[in-house]
Amino acid sequence: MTALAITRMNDLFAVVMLSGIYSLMSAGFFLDLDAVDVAFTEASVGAGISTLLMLASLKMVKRYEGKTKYKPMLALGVVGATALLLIYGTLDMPHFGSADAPIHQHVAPRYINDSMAEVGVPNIVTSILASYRGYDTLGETLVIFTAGIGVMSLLRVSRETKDQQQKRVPADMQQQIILRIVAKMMLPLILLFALYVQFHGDYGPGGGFQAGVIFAAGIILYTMLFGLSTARLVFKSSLLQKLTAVGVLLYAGVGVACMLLGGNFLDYNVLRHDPVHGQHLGILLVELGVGITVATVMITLFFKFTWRTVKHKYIEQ
Amino acid sequence: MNIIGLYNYWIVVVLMAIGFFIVIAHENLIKKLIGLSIFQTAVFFLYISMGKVVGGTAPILDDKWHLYSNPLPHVLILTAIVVGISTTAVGLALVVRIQEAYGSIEEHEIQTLNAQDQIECQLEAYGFMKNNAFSVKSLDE
Amino acid sequence: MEVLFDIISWVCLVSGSFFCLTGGIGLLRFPDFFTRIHAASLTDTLGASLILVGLMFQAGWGLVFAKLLLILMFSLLAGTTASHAMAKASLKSGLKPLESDDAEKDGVPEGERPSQQ
Amino acid sequence: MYELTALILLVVMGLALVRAFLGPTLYDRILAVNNFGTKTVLLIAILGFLGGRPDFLDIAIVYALINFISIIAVLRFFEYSSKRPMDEES
Repeated sequence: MTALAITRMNDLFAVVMLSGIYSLMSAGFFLDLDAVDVAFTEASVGAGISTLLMLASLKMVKRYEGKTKYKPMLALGVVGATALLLIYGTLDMPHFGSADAPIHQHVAPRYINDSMAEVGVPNIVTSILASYRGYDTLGETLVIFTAGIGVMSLLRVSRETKDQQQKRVPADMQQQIILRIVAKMMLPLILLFALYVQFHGDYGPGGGFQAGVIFAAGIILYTMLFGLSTARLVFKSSLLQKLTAVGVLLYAGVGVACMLLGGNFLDYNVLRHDPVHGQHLGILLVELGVGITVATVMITLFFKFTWRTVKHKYIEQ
Repeated sequence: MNIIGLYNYWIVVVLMAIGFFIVIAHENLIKKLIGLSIFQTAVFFLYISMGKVVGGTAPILDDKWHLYSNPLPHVLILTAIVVGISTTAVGLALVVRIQEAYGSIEEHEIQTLNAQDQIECQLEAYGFMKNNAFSVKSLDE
Repeated sequence: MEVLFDIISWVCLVSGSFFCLTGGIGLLRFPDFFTRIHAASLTDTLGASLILVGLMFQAGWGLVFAKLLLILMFSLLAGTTASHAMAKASLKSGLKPLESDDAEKDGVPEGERPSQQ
Repeated sequence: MYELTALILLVVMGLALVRAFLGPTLYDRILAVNNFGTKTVLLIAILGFLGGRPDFLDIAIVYALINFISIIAVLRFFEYSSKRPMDEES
């Protein structure tokens, strides 16, 4: 696991492949440490989307890394010193896996023992994510939203290339007939599975973040095989932008609705007469909002990067 | 025993050191981003491994189990991963723009180009000619 | 019945892991890409499905069984398709299969065999 | 029994990893990554049974899916830039 990270040397492409493996491994590690939800997210995000984005941007830059100008010894020294200090710092830390570490004393018992009665959702991670720490998650969703806007404005493509792009028949994977057919067969399964993850997140691992990423991965698969212009017929950029905003608004709107009904912001108890039912409804809506935002932002990111690539190719020719 | 029980932190430290090293020692911007994400993963490991309880199971309630790992770090890291990918995406977008503007993503080349640009602008602002010896001298500074 | 299922699943698991192991060794030891993809993808398909079937026997009917079935379908579809695509892409990019010195030069079908699997 | 299978899978993952490091051509690396991913799927499934909670097979499904998608992405990447030589030494 650790040895892997060292050997990422010259060829950037190999580096990206290795970082894909690295991500898969770390997800396995998370699973081993009982963090199923985290493993889920890392698998879909780290191994999938980030590798895709890295590849898409690698298309546009040089593949090989240049010679490093400076001697790495100084850097090595600094890093070594930092590592030694950190290891010295860990000597006071609680042992791995010990149940009486300070982290397990404060709020975690409340979450573990009472969340079933208060929220009524078996998956504690979901209940903390959407209910106890709903503010945090709202903030995270906003961060993702902002990142989407940032990439949109950074990688803007002018109108003229767009028209030319629509005329161009995407001939990239035209030869791979088997691949196309199999992908077509798998696409509905993937989308169905994403919905399952979305709405089953209360009971098993999963939730809005993961479902959004899986949904986006399905769409990206389609885009890669059938061309960007085909996929854009379904997901127009105006639709994507609106949906991104709708997700965040849904999340915040649930909070405002709670306030209007007499509770605090994001206090789902008041949504229904029975507090537990209210919590259920609130978590479902909030996760839906997160899912919509994440899925649309991921699709937008991929579209923007691919579009940029197409533009580069067009200019080159 | 006292020392062995801390091995998870050491793994984290080693990973962190590798990521840190890549960030400061490599000049390629994409490599730097990957180093950054390794660093990020090290932090994730730190949190998750602190949440682990020996003999515990995943924090999804079930009648058969009574000891669960701490769910709080899982929540924090779950959102952190997704935010991490968004920041990486913004970083990559910046890299692409830099490539378009400078034709390179190596740090020192960009800096050289920047310095040249700046000096030329300054010289022009002060009314110097570009082709005399003075500008070459100030480039060396 | 229970014991019978256990025995069947053990046999499946052990033989599946044996196939995986041979595939891994082949992946490491074979001389060029096409022999490697041959070793890896054939054993991959068989080993993975055997292991999954073995787990299915352990799981019994239920949601877990359905999920295992889904994974099995997925790996059968995706794994074979991916190796086919890989072999095709590498052939198109000009990677020639290793040809033996004494035999007649028919390396291409050798390289494409995993894709037809 | 699960332990044995998991152990063997770990060994195979190690072998694939070595191939991914060595890999004279890029396609070897892609193949190794693909193989690694498949083995990870199996390992996740077995770990679920080993830990006594086989409800978490969703993760294995996601792995299989993501593996497929990333392999296709890589292949597509090379259909774009196939003018360049495929051998890595440079």
